[in-house]
Order: sequence, then structure tokens, then C-alpha cells
Amino acid sequence: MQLLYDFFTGQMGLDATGAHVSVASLMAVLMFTVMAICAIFFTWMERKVAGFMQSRYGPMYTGRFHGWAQAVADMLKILGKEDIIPAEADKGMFKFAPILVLLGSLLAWAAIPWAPDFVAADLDLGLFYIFAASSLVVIGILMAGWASNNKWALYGAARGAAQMVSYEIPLALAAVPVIMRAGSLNPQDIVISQQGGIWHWNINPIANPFLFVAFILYFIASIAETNRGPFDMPETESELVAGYHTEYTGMRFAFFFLAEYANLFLVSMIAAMLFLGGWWAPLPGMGWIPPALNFIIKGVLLVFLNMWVRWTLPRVRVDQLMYLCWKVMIPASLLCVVGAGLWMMAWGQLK
Amino acid sequence: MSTHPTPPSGYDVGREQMLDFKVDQQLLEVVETDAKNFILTTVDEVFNWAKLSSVWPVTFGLACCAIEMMATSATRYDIDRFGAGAFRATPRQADLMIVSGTVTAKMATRLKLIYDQMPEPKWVIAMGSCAIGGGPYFKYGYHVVKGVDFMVPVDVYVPGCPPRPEVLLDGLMRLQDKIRGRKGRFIAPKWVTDYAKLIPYRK
Amino acid sequence: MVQYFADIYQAVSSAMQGMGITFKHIYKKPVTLQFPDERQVMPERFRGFVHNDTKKCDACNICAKLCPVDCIYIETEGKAKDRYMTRYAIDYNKCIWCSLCTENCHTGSITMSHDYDHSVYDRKSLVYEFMDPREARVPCHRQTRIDQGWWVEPKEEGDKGDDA
Amino acid sequence: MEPNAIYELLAAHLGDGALAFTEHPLEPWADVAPGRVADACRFLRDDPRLDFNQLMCLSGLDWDGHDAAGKGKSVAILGYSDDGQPEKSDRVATGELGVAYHLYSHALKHKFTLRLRVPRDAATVPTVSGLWSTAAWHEREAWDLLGITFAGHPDPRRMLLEEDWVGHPLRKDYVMPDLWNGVPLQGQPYCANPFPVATGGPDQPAGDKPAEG
Amino acid sequence: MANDPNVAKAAAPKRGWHDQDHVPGIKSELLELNMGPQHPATHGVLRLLLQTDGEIVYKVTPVLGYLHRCAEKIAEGVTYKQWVVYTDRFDYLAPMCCNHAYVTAVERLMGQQVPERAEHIRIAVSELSRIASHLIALATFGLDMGAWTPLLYCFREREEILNLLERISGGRMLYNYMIPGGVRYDVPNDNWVADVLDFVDLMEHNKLPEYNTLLTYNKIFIERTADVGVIDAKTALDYGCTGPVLRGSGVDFDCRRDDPYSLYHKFDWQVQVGRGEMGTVGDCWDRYIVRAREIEQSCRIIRQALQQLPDGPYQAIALKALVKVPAGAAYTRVESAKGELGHYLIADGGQTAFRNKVRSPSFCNLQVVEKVGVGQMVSDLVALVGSLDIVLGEIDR
Repeated sequence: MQLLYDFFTGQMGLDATGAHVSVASLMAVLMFTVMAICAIFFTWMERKVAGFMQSRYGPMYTGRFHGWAQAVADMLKILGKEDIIPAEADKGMFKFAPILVLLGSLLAWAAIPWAPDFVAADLDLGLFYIFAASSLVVIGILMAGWASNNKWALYGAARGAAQMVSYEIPLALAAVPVIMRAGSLNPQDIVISQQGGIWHWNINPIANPFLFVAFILYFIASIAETNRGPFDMPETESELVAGYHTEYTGMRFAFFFLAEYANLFLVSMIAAMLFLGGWWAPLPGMGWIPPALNFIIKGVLLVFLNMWVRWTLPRVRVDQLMYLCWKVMIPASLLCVVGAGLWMMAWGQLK
Repeated sequence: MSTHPTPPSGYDVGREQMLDFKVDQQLLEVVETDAKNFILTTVDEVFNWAKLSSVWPVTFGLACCAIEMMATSATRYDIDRFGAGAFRATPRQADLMIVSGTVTAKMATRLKLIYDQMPEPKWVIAMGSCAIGGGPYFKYGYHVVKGVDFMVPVDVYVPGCPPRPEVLLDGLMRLQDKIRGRKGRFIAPKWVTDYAKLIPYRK
Repeated sequence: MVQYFADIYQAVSSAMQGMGITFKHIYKKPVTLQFPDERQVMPERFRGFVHNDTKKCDACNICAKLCPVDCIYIETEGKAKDRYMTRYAIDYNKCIWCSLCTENCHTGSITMSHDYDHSVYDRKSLVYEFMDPREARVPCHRQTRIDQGWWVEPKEEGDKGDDA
Repeated sequence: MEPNAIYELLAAHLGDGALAFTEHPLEPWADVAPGRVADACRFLRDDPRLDFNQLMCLSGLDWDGHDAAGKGKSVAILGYSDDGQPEKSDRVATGELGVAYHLYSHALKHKFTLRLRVPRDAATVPTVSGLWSTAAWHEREAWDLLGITFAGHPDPRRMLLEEDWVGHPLRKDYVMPDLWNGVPLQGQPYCANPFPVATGGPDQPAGDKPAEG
Repeated sequence: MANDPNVAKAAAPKRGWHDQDHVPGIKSELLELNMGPQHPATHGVLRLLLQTDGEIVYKVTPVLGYLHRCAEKIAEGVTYKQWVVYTDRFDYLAPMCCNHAYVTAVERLMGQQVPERAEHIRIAVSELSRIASHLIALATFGLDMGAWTPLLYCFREREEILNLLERISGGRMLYNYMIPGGVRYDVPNDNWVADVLDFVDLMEHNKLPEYNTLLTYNKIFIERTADVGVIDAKTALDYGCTGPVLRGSGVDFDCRRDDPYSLYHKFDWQVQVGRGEMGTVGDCWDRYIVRAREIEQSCRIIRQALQQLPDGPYQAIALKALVKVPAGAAYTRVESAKGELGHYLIADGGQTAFRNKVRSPSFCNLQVVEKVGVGQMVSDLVALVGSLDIVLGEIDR
């Protein structure tokens, strides 16, 4: 990052503000590109993972080698589709909702620490910012469902709003023990606090079992937060036709589609950041691996775990989802916070 | 249990005789052009390639053929290999309507509605005898539409009652050829390429 | 309270077991038949498109009568010894591959082939004409067929004649 | 319990409402007066000796053209011709309509068949949907396809066809529709010979004449 | 919606607990929801008109006829042997059972004896077909519950069954295999019997446990299905439910045992009944598990039928192309995969039936939705409809 500043101030001859703006816009473009690429990659990965889990192949012909170009073709095709806005829809909201959903995940991407010196926006309240920004998604979904003027969409949106608002709580609470251990809300600090190999990561159940439980809670909550099976209430394909995006076509649907996978990778990266040591290599001797690669591999593994869960388990009912949140996850995560705090006090880890 | 049998060296019984009697000009036309030309040159071709590579069907099962449609998307035949495995429950996000089964009078109006709800560009495959031309319900079917092309334009007809999943896949490949402008088989089954080799000798 | 924790334990353990099964399938070879490249060998009795060898057929009309959907069109001209088949067509818009027509064919001319994957762009091309247009007409009467050198079915005991 | 014993009980209950009992090696049946069928069914269901707690099947019937002697003279129904147009006929249907009830007792494991006949132009039968809920849809279907009215039915709509459908298709004199609500129902002939030049001579219509000689 | 005659003529809903305005000044009304005919959870082209209060369903009105294919009319127009083709298309998931039902009815009217070998073959293929149908039932029920993968595993096994049936009959899905008086072809001599026995073993010992681990005993699945959509025995009988739906409600009735046809009495097997292991007797899980256990029983029957396969003819010799049935009328029922499939066949001595009323099990089973669906959540209604395992080809005929 410093390099970039130096480049803009030194080579380009900009003042501090100009450099700042330039770096920020560069970062925004970069993040968006990375996000789009990730989303496209994960749509392909999802189809392949699902395929192999189901004893079939998934895409094979597009691009000739295991359908590597499948998601690219999907996106290109969606670009060329007719854009339909239902006559009775609330047009402004209908158009704005997908942008808001995509924006929600895009904003959060800004504070992800990719490498020791590479984060688009190095914020002291970064974690807080991430959770806040990703909450925008729920508004987008609610708007989409309402604006479509479709009953299935409305159902999906209502379910989605209830679900996502509820699951924000265990999601954030599960991160609290980590914050307590790192003593900071800055993502970089959280990552740095896990220095020194796999046994120093927050997930290590021997070092602090409560943090391990917090990881599981975070993972479950993140599935619900990204609206994926078994918690895919807003789009429950077998009940509500396609949920909140029933009426969306073409590019606008692609936004939802992209946002789903962007969100998926986002929560996985946050999990990697909070519990799996971020960009640290698993063993001390493996420092030659680029930190960003470490980070991405961890994220992809978590995404795979997410897909694995999705393609195995049946879907819960909407009231059971709420039960799980309010009667299991939130008490458990509160216990986790208290327990982790006591544990750290006992071992003198608290900062 | 015959899993993964190797294809026979020659054709199946009767295939050559069948081809002799075919009045299928489209097949000849498709095969005679060079199917090897795979380099994408223009923007148009790139978009056509994208369209044909991700034909998303709408989840629209009508009758017996719907089960074969499910079987096509299931493990053994796996329509997802062609990028067409993303069955969308809502017509708004689908490109292809596989009319899989008998279209009754009561359903025909709904079928039209679903077709109208699909965004352009969109395609229709008529799957099975009932959807093609009334099939077994031609003579006494007071409630059956004798051919879905009375209601919506059909791109590819897939004969069979119900068609085997292979035939539906073949229909999908024909549709891909059609999207490409019928310049040759995009993914050609072995017998087509073999047949193409035979053509010079037939002339 | 015990039930509460038992439920959570059961949920987690059953989910893990299920995930074990799906994970096992990742490294198993898929059962998919990659269709255009691999083809299944059809069993002997497989019912593909109906094929009629018009050189054998004597237009007895049994198949057309037995067809539940009336998809077989046979046109003939003339009477008795001068009866000629001028058209034999099967309309695959209607055919349901039931194999009732092949069952009682006494000449064995109509068979179910193993040919099945022919999708078309126009449903008119699903009406298959089996007569070669160059042949124009095929005699139906047994004696005429013998005289003109066409194939006739071997005579069996108790066989009443060429027409059923 | 044997069917004739059941019929004796039924006849004792119904009096003149029980019309006849027909012995048949396969399936004996009792004819009852159309107006008394609900009464008969209530008795059959509620009497502990009979206890018919399941209505297996309720069939609407059209006896038009039926030859009781069984010589195979039933009328040919009308369909679509080969070129897809509805066939027409001048014949006027006269026979009666009917309903058959097939009952089964899960506890006593016996069966019974009730039949009734109603005139074609005034086909009204009391409903039994209050006795067995399953009868509701069967009766709606019988109304839909045969035009038998079930008096007192809670939901007397058509079952399978749309409300604005004309006619009752399972009647023997039903003429096939060619258009309904903008949906064409006639077929389109795709059987024309693409090589008409090669053959010559008058074409015999396909498939309607067996070969002679 | 307003122009829909089905809505217009439906009885006005009685208002219940939701009638009070929870918030003063805000009027609440029921939401009318149109589920189907194109909807992923309706198993075809069923249409359910729902009136919902939030997630709670207040009134269910099934609308049928989107697949009404006039089969009963056709029965009066085509010959007996030709109509076997149309029975295939009733329950296209278990066409062999439908064939069996119809040929049984015709044979009863004709007084036709069937060779023992033919009966054994018929039972074997019917039970194979039943397994295939139950596999689809489990699969689509799982899909309704949001579990995709069991669907694909079940289809994988179904393909094996279809291959086996294709080898014996020539048809992949619709077989047209049985004829009045026997079966059309003998058992093929390419090791078919051994392959079926292998498959049955595989199914019983390998695949069913896999489904059980993956789906049946999954906690989420149990939570979704246990105590949901409870049909008690009285309701089931009142609505004429049959088959796994009736047995799931705890009524021990199976046509194969209680109204014997064919040779089922020769074999050793048990009728499976819902026992309410995970909740109440007659809930969705019970109906599901009855099907899963019936697969095991079918495996047992197939094994016995094929191991004891007698020699002899596979069809009665007397039958010609055109069957003439003496005048008479009889209601014949057999246990199809979905329940009691009855044919009320009236013959008039000719080549075509005078009337053939088909009592289809799904038609009667579905009706219970009107009663049981009320008060459920929308998700539970999906579970209920899924657990009834309806086939629209049979309902609308």
C-alpha cells in the first residue's frame, strides 16, 4: 500500500489527497474485478463440487476442459438477455435493489486484509465496518421482494429479512472472543495476533476451546447470512419459486447471482481472517508462500466446506431456523464470549 | 448391470438403413458443413457461444417426459455437462422451455403465459410425441393440444415416447447448433462425424 | 434440557454422517455416461425407431390396424394380384414406440431398430417414408412377389396365405 | 358376509327402494332407486353388521348403446379423423346414465356393489360425499365427464375440465371440440406423401381398409 | 386472479384466529397464493390455490385437470390390447404396476388363466417398478425438503432398474410389457435373473443404508417431517386413502395381502405400517419410512419370485392379436406403487371396452390435502404434498 502511495506521490506528482483518491479508486476497481472473478469462479466450482458429490461431472463441454468457461458463458449470456421489469413493479426500487445487494458485499470487501501490506481500506474499526456493510444486503433483498409485486418474492423477502437480521447477532457475537484475544477491531491486527503457525491460530481448540466453538457458530451463522442451504429461506426453490429474485431477469438477476457468491467468499474470508490465521502460512517454515495465496486458499477451502454442507443437508423450516438462531446459537455464542473471556483471564491471554 | 459399456465399433443395428430412408434435410445440411471450425472470430460468435453454452431450462415438467427430463439432469446423463443443468424454477431467468409431455387445453394457456414470461432470447424444445403432435392422444384426446407448436414456436422436436435422455441431449445439441446458426455440429456425436465421412462416397 | 442437548448432538452427528457420504462420492468415479462420446449398448429388445423393410413388406395392413395411435400410413393401388404398395410411412408425431406393430408382422419386415437419437427442426420431417421413391411400387400379392423376384416369407404349416 | 346376504339386509331396510339383485359370478350387484341411494349408503356404512367404511370407487356410467346380451354391439364413439377434424354423427343417444358404488369394509373384509340408473335428461342423484369424503371428488368427476348432477354436493364444480367447457366428454354421443378458449384442439395432418409424383394413381386413405386378396 | 373461476366460485373462507386485528387500525386479510401448475414442489402440473395468513395456510383448494388426457374415453375407442399402452401412462413412475392392474382386470372378465411363470415374471417386474417409483418418491420428497443429493443418488439406482426393465421389455420407461394372458416376452437369456438378484442385494444392503444415513435419520429431515401433516387412520379411511399413505397412518391394509391377486400369497413378506417412531402415527416421516421399508419388502418378493421361477409358457396360447372379452362388469383392484389401483371394467362382448373407470390411488390420496393442509405452514404443505407421492398422470388420467 505504501508502495502505491509512493508511486502516486512520487512518480505521478500528486499531493496527499490526490494520491489517496487515486489509490482508493484503484482499489475499488481492483476489488470489484477480484470480486467478479471470484464470483464467476465459485459458480463454476459450485457446479463441479455439486456434480462430483452427486456422482456426475458437472459442466464438461464449455471450454472443453471440465467446462472451465462455464461461468464466463453464463455471465456473457445473462448480459445479452432481455431486461424485464414487471408492469406492476415499483420500478425505482426494483432497479435499485440488486445494486444495493451487490454494493453490500462490495463495500465489505474493502476492509479485507489480503496480505501484510495490502488492504484496500485499513480501518481501525474494520471488523465493525465489515459487519455493518454486509447488512446492506438484507435491505436489498427486502426491497427486491417488495418491489417485484410478486407474492413468492414477498415471501422470500420477508423470510430473508427475518433470517438475516437474526443471524447477524450470532455472527457478530462469534467474532467477539477473537476481538477480545486480539484486542483490536482492526482486521490486520487480528491477523497479526495469530502469528506463528497453525497452533497459534484462533481455531486451535487446545489453546482456547471456546474460540473453536465460536468458529463453528460463526460458520453456521455465515451460511445463514449468505442464504445458502440448508438455510436458503429467501429463495427456497422447492417452496417459493425462486424467492426474492423470482421476477428478476438478465443483468439484474446476475447482480443477485454475483452477490451471492461474493458474499459467500466474503464470509469465508472473514472466517479465515478471524480464526484461521488470515494470510499466515500454516507452518513457520512456509513463509515463501505468498501471503495472499495463503489467505485465498483458506477462503476457498471454507467455501468448499460451505458447498459441501449445502449439497448434503435438507433445508430447515423457517420457524426452526428462528429457533436455531434464538434458542441455540445466540445463547451458545454468549456463553462462548463469557467462556472465552474467563479462559483468557485464567491463562493471562487477555489484552 | 451394464454400466459404462464401450460403444460398438460400428453402428447400432438398423442405423444405416434408417439413414437411407431419412428425409431429414437438416441433418444433411448440418453434417455437410465443416464441424471442425471452432475458432471464435466475431463478437457475435462469442455471444452465440455464450448463449449456447449456458441454456438454462425452466423447471417445467408436464407428464411422463418430465421424468425423463429429470433423469437427463440426474446422475447418469447429466445435462449439466452441456451447461444446461441450471434448472430455473422461475421462467424469468430461463432461456429454454422443454415442453416435456402432453399439453392439455387447460395447460396450454398457462404454457403460453410461461413462455411469454421468459426473456428473449428464448427457445422451446418439444419433447416427446405428445408435445410434438398429440401422440397417443391424437384420436380421442378431446382435451389435448395436438402439438405444442399450435401455442408457441418450437425450435427442436425430440421424438420419443418418452424420448430417452440421450435423445433429449441430442435435441439440446441440435438446439446449440441452431443457436450457432447451423454451421455444423458444435458437439457432434460419433455417428454424425462418421456419417459426415461417408457423404463424399454417397455422392 | 437433556433433550435439548441430545437434539443438538443428534443434529450435528447425523449431519456429519451425511457429509461423510457425500464426501466419499467426490473421489469416486461418476456414474455418468458422457453421451455423445460414450454410448450405451442397447439390449436386444430395445425399441428404437420403427424400421420397415419395404422389400419384404406386403402391405397386409395388420400393423396399421394394431397401431393404437394410427401412425402407420399404407397406401396401395390395384386389386388382388395387381395390388401394389405405393407408400409406407410412419408418423413419428404420433408413434409411441409400443412395438405392437412388430409383434404380429408375419413377414417380419417391420422391426424396432436400435436407432433412437434423431431430433429435428421441423416436425414434418418426422413423417418417415420407407418406400424408396425410385422403386415406386412393391407388389403385395404373394404369387406376384414370387414372380417378380421379391422376398417372400417362408411358408409354414397351417399358414393360410400371404395375408393374415 | 356374502353379497346376497348384504342385499337382504339392504332390501329389508330400503323396502321398495331396492330394485333388484343380480347374481354374477364375478361381481354381483344391487340396483337401487336413484333417490334412495344416500339412504342405502348410510345404512351400509353405519350398520355394524356391514360396516362399509371405505368407498373404493364411484363410477359414472353411460349406458347408451349397451347391449345387455353382450353381443358386442356397443356404439363406436366419435373421435378426430386422420386429418385432425372432429368426426360427426347423426345418431341420437338414448340410453340411461348410471352410477356404480363399490364399497369395502376394512373390518369385515367384504365388498358390495350398488348400481343405479337415471334418465339421460334428468340425471340427478343424491350425493354421498357426506358419508365418505372421498366421494366428493369422484362425484365432481362424474359431473364433469358424464353430466350427472349430485344433489346436495358441497362443491359442485367441474373436476378436470375448465368451467366453461361445453359438453360432458364421456357420454357416448360427445362430439370432439375443435377449439376451446382460443386453444386449437383439432389436429393437423402431417401425413401427406412427399413423393406424390413417383406413385401415381388414386390414393387409398390410409389404414382403413384391410388388404383383400 | 380475479377472473379465475376457481377462485370466484370457491366458498368464502371462514375467518378464524387471524380475524382479530392484531394491530388496531390495520386491517388484515388473507393472502391468496397460486401454487402451480408450474411450481417445483407440485410434482407435475398440480395447482394448489392457497389462502394464507403469513406462513400459515388457511385453505387449500387443489385444482386438477392440467394433465387430463382423456384415457377413459380412449378406453372406449381402442382395443383391450392397445389400451395397455395407455395404462403405462397413468402412473408413469411405476408403469408395470398399472399394466398389471389392467391385465388383471381383463383376465378376470375373460376368465383367463395365466401361466405360473408369467405371474412370477409379472410380480418381479411389478416390484422392480414399485422400487423405482418409491425411489422417486423418496427422491422428490427429499428435494421438497431441500436435499438435492439424495435425488441424484435415487435416480442413479433407478437407472439400474430401468436398464433391467429395458432388457426384459424393450422400453426404457413405458414398457407395454404385459398382455392379457401373460407377458409379451420371456425372461431374456442374457443373465437377467442373476443381474436382478444382484441389484436387489445391492439395493437392500448397500443403497438403502446410504439413503438412511443421508436423509432418513438426518435430524433436520426428521424435524421437517415428523409431526407434520398428520393424517389419522379415520381421516385416511374417510378420504379413501390407500397405499403407503394409508399404511403410514397405521392401517394395516395392503391389497396384495388382503385382496389377493396374482401369486403374492405364495411369497413371504410383510406389510409395513407407520408406527410413529419419530412423532405421531401418520405424519410425513411415517409415510416416508413406509416407502423406504416397502423397498426392502419388494426386494424380498423379487428374490423369491425369481428364485422360484418355474418353467413353462410365459403367455397363454389362446390369445390372438385382438382380444374379445365376454360381456360383464367387474371392479378389480391391485396394489400399485401409490395405492389401490382399481379398474371398473364393463365389457360388452366386443373388441373394445364399453366403459373403463379407473380409480387411481393418487386421486383419492390427494384429496386429503384439503383437510390436512389447513393450518400448516407453507413449507409443511410442501412436505405434505411431497409425502403423498402423487402422480399427476394418474390423478387427471
